[in-house]
This record gives sequence, C-alpha cells and structure tokens, in this order.
Amino acid sequence: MIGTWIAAILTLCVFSFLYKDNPFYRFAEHLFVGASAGYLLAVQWESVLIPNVWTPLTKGHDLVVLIPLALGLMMLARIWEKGAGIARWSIAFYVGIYSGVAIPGYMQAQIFAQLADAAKPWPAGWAAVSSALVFIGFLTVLAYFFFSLPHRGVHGAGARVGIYFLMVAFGASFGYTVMARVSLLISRVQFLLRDWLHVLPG
Amino acid sequence: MRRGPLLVTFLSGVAVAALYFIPHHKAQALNSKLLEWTLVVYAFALILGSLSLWGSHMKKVQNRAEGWGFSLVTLSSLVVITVLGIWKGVGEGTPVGIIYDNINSPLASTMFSLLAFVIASAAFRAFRARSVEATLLLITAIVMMVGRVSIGPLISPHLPGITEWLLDVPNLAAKRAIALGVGLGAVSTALKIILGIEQSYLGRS
Amino acid sequence: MTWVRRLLAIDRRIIFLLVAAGVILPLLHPLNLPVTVTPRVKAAYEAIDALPAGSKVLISMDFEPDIMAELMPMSVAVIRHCFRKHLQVIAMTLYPAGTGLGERAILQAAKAEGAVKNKDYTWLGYKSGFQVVMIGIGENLRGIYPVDFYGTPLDNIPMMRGVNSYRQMAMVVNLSGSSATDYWIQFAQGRYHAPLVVGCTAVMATDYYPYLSSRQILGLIGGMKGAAEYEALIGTIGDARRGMDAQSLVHLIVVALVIVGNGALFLSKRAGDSGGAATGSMTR
Amino acid sequence: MLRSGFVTPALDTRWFDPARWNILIGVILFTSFLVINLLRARGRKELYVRPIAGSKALDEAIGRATEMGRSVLYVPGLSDMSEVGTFAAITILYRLAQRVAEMGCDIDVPCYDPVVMTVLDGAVREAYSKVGKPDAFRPGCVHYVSAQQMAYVAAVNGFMLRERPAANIYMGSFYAESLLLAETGAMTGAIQIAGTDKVTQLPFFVCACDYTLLGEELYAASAYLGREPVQLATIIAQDWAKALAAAAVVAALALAALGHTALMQWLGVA
Repeated sequence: MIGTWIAAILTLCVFSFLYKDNPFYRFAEHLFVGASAGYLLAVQWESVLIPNVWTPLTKGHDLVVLIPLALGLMMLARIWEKGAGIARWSIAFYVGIYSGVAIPGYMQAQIFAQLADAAKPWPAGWAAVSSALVFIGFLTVLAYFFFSLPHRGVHGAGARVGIYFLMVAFGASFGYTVMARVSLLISRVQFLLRDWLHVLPG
Repeated sequence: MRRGPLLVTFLSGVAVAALYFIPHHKAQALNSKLLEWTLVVYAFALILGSLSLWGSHMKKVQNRAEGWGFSLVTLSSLVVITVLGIWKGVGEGTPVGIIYDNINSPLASTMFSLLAFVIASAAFRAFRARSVEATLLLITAIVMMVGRVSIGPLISPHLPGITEWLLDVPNLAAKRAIALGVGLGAVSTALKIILGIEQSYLGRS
Repeated sequence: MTWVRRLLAIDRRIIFLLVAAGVILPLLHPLNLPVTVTPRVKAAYEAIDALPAGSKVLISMDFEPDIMAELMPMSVAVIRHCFRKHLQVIAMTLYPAGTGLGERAILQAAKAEGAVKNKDYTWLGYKSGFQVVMIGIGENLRGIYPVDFYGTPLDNIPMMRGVNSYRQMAMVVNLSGSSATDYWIQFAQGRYHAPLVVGCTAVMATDYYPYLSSRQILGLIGGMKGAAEYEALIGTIGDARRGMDAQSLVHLIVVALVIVGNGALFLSKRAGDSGGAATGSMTR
Repeated sequence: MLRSGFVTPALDTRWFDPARWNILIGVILFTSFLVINLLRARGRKELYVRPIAGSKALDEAIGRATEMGRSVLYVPGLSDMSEVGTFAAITILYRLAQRVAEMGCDIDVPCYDPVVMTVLDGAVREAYSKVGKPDAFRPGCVHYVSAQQMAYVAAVNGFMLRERPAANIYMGSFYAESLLLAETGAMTGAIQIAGTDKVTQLPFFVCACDYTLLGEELYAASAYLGREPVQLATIIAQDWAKALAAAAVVAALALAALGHTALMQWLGVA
C-alpha cells in the first residue's frame, strides 16, 4: 500500500521532467543513483563475493580462490594514485579473458553462421527474387563498410545501393523501437491507473 | 613496467581462445573457472566505482556546492541500501528487495517510458525527409509503425505482409553485413589486444 | 504562412499531452481491435507446441523490472503454453532483479494452469555471469545450480532426475531484454546445439532476423505486440492484449506527427522562410 | 532413493573438436591478414583509409568548447570491457583528451562500468602527461555514476541541463538511452557528435546529433584519428576478410548451383 504510493509519487517526479528540470526530478534522480549503486554493490556481495570467494575459502578451504581474490584486491589499489600500476595487472587479466572469449565466439556466431546462411542455395520461384535481393543487399552493404578503397566506380555504386539497404533496415529498427517505448509507457500508465488510482479493473 | 600485464593479457587470452576448441571436460572446467574469476574482479571494480561516486558527492557536500542537499540524498541512499543489502540480503521479500520494487523499479521503468514522449516530440521536429536516404528511413519506419499493430490490417490487409518482407529481406541483408563487419571488428580488436598491439586499456597508445 | 511557422514552433509539451491522451483514453475505453498473428511468433508457438509431452524446456527470463512491460506478459504466456502441453519447465534468470519477476511469472502461470512445483516446474533463481552460467549448464548444471531457488538439492526434485545439461533438454527459451540473447545464441545454441526460441523487446527484434534465417533461433517473439500475439494463440487475455489499443493509437499519433512536421516544413520552405530555424536546435 | 535415477552423462575426453576446424582456420587466416598488413604498414608509410566525416568534427567541437569556456562531456557508452565499442571509446577518448589538454578546456567522463572507469581514468591521465600537462589533469573528471542504465541516464541528463557542456560526445555501445541523452543534449544547444556500433540506435543519433559515425565507422575512427600505420593496417586486414567472405559466399553459391556443395557445408557451423 505505502509501497504503491511511493512508487506512484516517484513515477510522477520523473514525469515532471517532461515539463522542465525541477527539484522533484532532481530528488528522484539523486535517490535513483544512490539506490542503484547500493543495490548493485549488495548484489555483488551476495551473488559473487560470498559464493565465489568467502564460502569456498572458509568452508571448502579452496586456496585457488586466493587468485581471484588477489586480482580483485589489486584492482582496489587504484584508490591511490600510486596503485595504478598494481591495478593494471587485474585489468590485463580481465581484458585478456574477454578477448579470448570473443575471438572464437564472434568468429562462429557472427561470421561463419552468417556466411553459411548467406551461401544457402536459393529456393525456386518467386522466393528466389527475395533471396537475390538479400544477396545483393549483403554485398552492397559490405561494400559501404569497405574502408580501404575510395567510394568510386563500381564500388562506389555498390556502396550507394548499400546505404539504401541500410536505411531501410534502420527504418525497421526505428519502427520497432517506437513500439517498445510506447509499450513501456502503457505499462506505466496501467500501473498508475490500476494499482494506484484503481480506475482500471484488475 | 607494462610488460608484465601485457604477458598476463596474452596468456589469459590465448588460453581461453584455445579452450574453445578443446571439448575435454577438464579443459572446460578450467574455462569455467577462469570466467568465474573475472566476476570477482568485476565485483571489486564495483567497490572502486562506488567509492568514486561517494567521493564526488562527498566533495559537493563538503564544498557546499550548488545542490549539495541532493548529493546528501545520493550518499544516504547509497549507504542505507548497501548496509541493508549486505546485512539482510537482496532477494524477494528482504528490505532491499522491497525497496527495489518500490523505488528502483518504478524509477527505471518511468525513465524508460519518457522515451515514448521524447520520440513523439522528435518525430515532429527532427525526423525530416531531408534526403533520399532519410526519406527511405522514414517511409520504412511509418510502414512498420502502422503495419505491425492491430490497426495495420484494418488500413490494408497487405500491410503485415509488407512489414514481414521488409524485415526478412532488406533488413536481413543489412543486418547480416553489419553482423559480419562487427564480428570482424570484434575479432580484430581482440587479436590486437592479445598480441599487445592495442594497449590503450593499459593507458598507452 | 504564419500559422505554419507557429505550428513548427509548437511547444513540445503540447505533443507530450497528446501522447499521454493517446495512452490513457484507450485504456479507459478499450476498442478491442483484433490482434493479427505474425509468422515469427507463430513459428515460436509451433516449435514449443511440437514438443512431446514430458520434454524438459529451459526458460531463462533475463530481464529486470524496467522492461517487464514487454517481457512479463510474454513469459506468462509461454510458460502457460508449456504447462498446457505437459512440458516440464526449468526456469532461471541471469539478472538479480529478475528473481522476483521470474518467480511471479511462473507462479502466475502455474496457478492458471494448475501446474505443480517440482513435478511440472523447477524454479532455479538467479546466478551471475552470462557466459559462466551458459557454459556451466552445458557441462554440468549442478555445478552452477546445486540447489533450486528454495534450497532443495536438484537430485531431490523428481523432474530434475537425469537432467544435467542441455542434452537432456528439448528446448531453450530465452526471454530477454539485453545482450544475454547474443550469448544464448553463441553458447547454448552455437556451442551446445540446443534448439533455441527467443522472446525479446521490440527494439531488439529486428537484430535477430539473420539468426532466424540461419535457423540459429527457431522463433522470435518481439515486444508487447509479440506477447499479445502469443496470448491470442493460446487464447488468453493478458496485459499485452489489453495494451494493444493504446499501442495502435500512439503509433498513429507518431506517424501523424512525422507527416505534419514534414508537411509544415515543406510549406514554410515554399513560402520562402527558413521554417527550420524556429524549431530549435533539433533541426540542424 | 531419488538419487539412484541420476545418470552422469559421459565425460568428454577429446582434445580437439573436429566440428570446429572451420572456425580455427578462420581465426588463423584472419590473424595472418592482420600480421601481413602490419608488416606492410611498417614497410610503407602511406596506407589509404577513406576519411570519416564525424572524426574531423571532434576537433571543431573541442575548439568551440574552449572558445566558450565550457566543458566537453564524453559519454563512453554503456557497456563493459567485453564489447569492441568500449575499446573504440577508450582509444578515441585517449586522442581526444590530448587535444583537450592542449587546448586547455575541461572534460567530464561519467562512466557506467567500473572497470571501464578505471581504464579511462588511466587513459586520460596518460593523455595529459603525453602532451606535457600532467598537472592540468583534474582528478575525478573520470567518475563512476551507476551500472544501472536508467540511473545513469537520469544523472547524465541532469548534468547536461545544469552544467551545460558546450560539446557532448557519445562514443561506444549505446542502447535505449541514446535518444534520451541526445535529445536532452540537443535541448541545451550543445554541439553533439555520436558514434555507435549498435545499429538499432543509429537512427536516433542521426536525428539528434550533428555528426554520427555509423556502425563500424566507430572502430575505423578510433584507428583513423591516430593515423598510425598499425591501426590503419587492422582496418585493411578487416577489409581483406570482408572481401574473402564475400568471395566465399559467391563461390559457394556458384558451386552449389553446379552441384558441388562441399564449400557450403564447410562454412556451416556444427
């Protein structure tokens, strides 16, 4: 009950930004920043530091855990100017791991899987026209994103066509994005009208 | 000075990339372990970040800078929720869970829904058919907006089919080329990092 | 042509009011416009519908409250469909704040369809780290989730017997509003070949068409509209279908604004004044 | 009792997954493209990369901020170190911060990801040192805001309205926040330059910003800004890979039409 009122008031505080920047919005903004930072910190404590460091160390006497713990503490050294050099080791490890994951991951899901599909034989009949268009679109958009040649001649013409394909794709994303945002607004209004003001049936 | 960290990046990167090709269960267990460690590093980085947030708002309060009272709101909510969360947990039904449902969650979804208004106002003032490209974008967007919702088939029974075709053909073609380009960009960045060519993340070009 | 100039310089707050009215009025006075089902949602429905009774389906609800408007109705509809087909649902989330939502979705669906905990569904709850969890499930589910959300060891849950990786699951359904979907494609599908159905926000939907074409994902439910279609397919009325009238109306308003804005600019240009200048910094 | 039903699936003991040959070959090929071009770059000074409009505008924006005596706001995207866009954001900021330090104006970098914050802080400090002005660096100009998307947006929007930076630069991976940030920025009249590899967000940036780098142009810009042969070489290596990919698709289609499906199958991921 009180929760619904608080939520409703905060909702209105944020909506007031549409009129102009004002102390209500500013209050909501600052509350939000603090609350979310605190929440994320507590979540990391509960879902990472306790199960992945504390429990294995104290219950399982798993000394391997000291490695990530050391890396984490080295990261914290960044608090001091002089600690930058120490924190670099943790960053190096972190970045290395994610780079290593990225190489085969992207190679497979975004390169080979897409090439394999692009190389599928075309169906017969009218559907072949669509397949041909997908094929042309694929090549011309690639041409647009080809940086080491100036956009001239055949390549230039291809890139021109490519940009049209890009624009249609952007338009489609755009339309869908409008749809998503409107849905979120509908849900907020449903909350205000139903859960708070009770003018809509449950 | 930076040779050590570069070696760490190289070794960890090569190891994880190689593990992708090795289905042996021990290799996969090692893979999971390495990924788990990054979570711990992140958790500590978040502590560091929160200290940075604390510092910047604390400075405002100490200097009595314009709007310092608002900074107090940030500072106190940060402390209260961190302490409550560590003490009582963050799940459903805990104090922090309840705070999350009634403060964070409505604030986040309302911020998000502001977009619907902003889009409408931008639609009127900024989405201009200034060139062939922009016109193409706008026409596609309009067809999508009308064709994908209930009102579409009432205007023309062909509209949903047209939107599906737009998604399946030109959209697919462009998105595929983009996926390929982004994929290559990602692989090349990752390679540059592992090979030590890209060092900006260590604060050096 | 002063009226054109005045129109172009209209206060943005008037537009905001227009949008607000477009949302509120149809919610108060529904028009009940019909919902047409699009092929990709149908494909998702059929992929799940074709599974034999008793198959295990992993449903990961990777979203937080901010976008629950789109994904919550979808989750309820998909889970209800699974229960109707007597599929056993293993549900989880990759977002800490998704814990409450996921549980709410599954309880709501279970109540509506009379499904029973540990027999028809298991709620595993939250674990952090996208890649870690997805690879973990591929290798050893119990390593990631030794117990379910309520602390029951998986070995003591009847429906979880013999289930320890994607290999024992007939399908993975990812309902997400983030890049988690990319990782499900890369890992669950790419690395472990689990059949994958995706439900996502409308914004993300167009990005996944290449993966539909390549059959990396079998069906795609996009946004609140997708959820409304799914509700229509299983014959229920939820929040998604209730919101669809407002959705249509606001879309029409946005389209009208684009057309009027461009029309007015065109007219003012023809009249010889630089109509764009009056509209503020946005028209650069 | 219930335990008896559990069957441990056979543990995998293979040391190589033969289904992944194609990926391995792809990685090796691409690595060699990169190495070849790096060697070429070392041998010759001039490698051609087409100019990217938005990257020139960055200098102009810093110039304007300096003239007006106001700051530059740099938003490095809302993603972590696993995203390429973030690396582009780091490299671009490193170059930009050097210009900012030279011109003597102020920069503010609010961060979403704490690890990215640490990295950016190092990069900006280094940039100030590099142009010989380490003392001009203002500690705290790179700061963490929130790893919750909308909290971040709320704070940055508030900052734009109250501090009125003269230039807003958005580089990196952006999601739903793009239009909220860019519209608010436009309201303040700041000059705005954006670049993102998240194509869904591009229409919004295109509409609300003065210059926008489209998709991959973001990566190219980070290389182009430095005009270092090593960076340019990677763009060319990527172009080679694109050409090879296009050729492979054409060849696979042609061969399949003639009845040879081997190439098509080889491309398939198992």
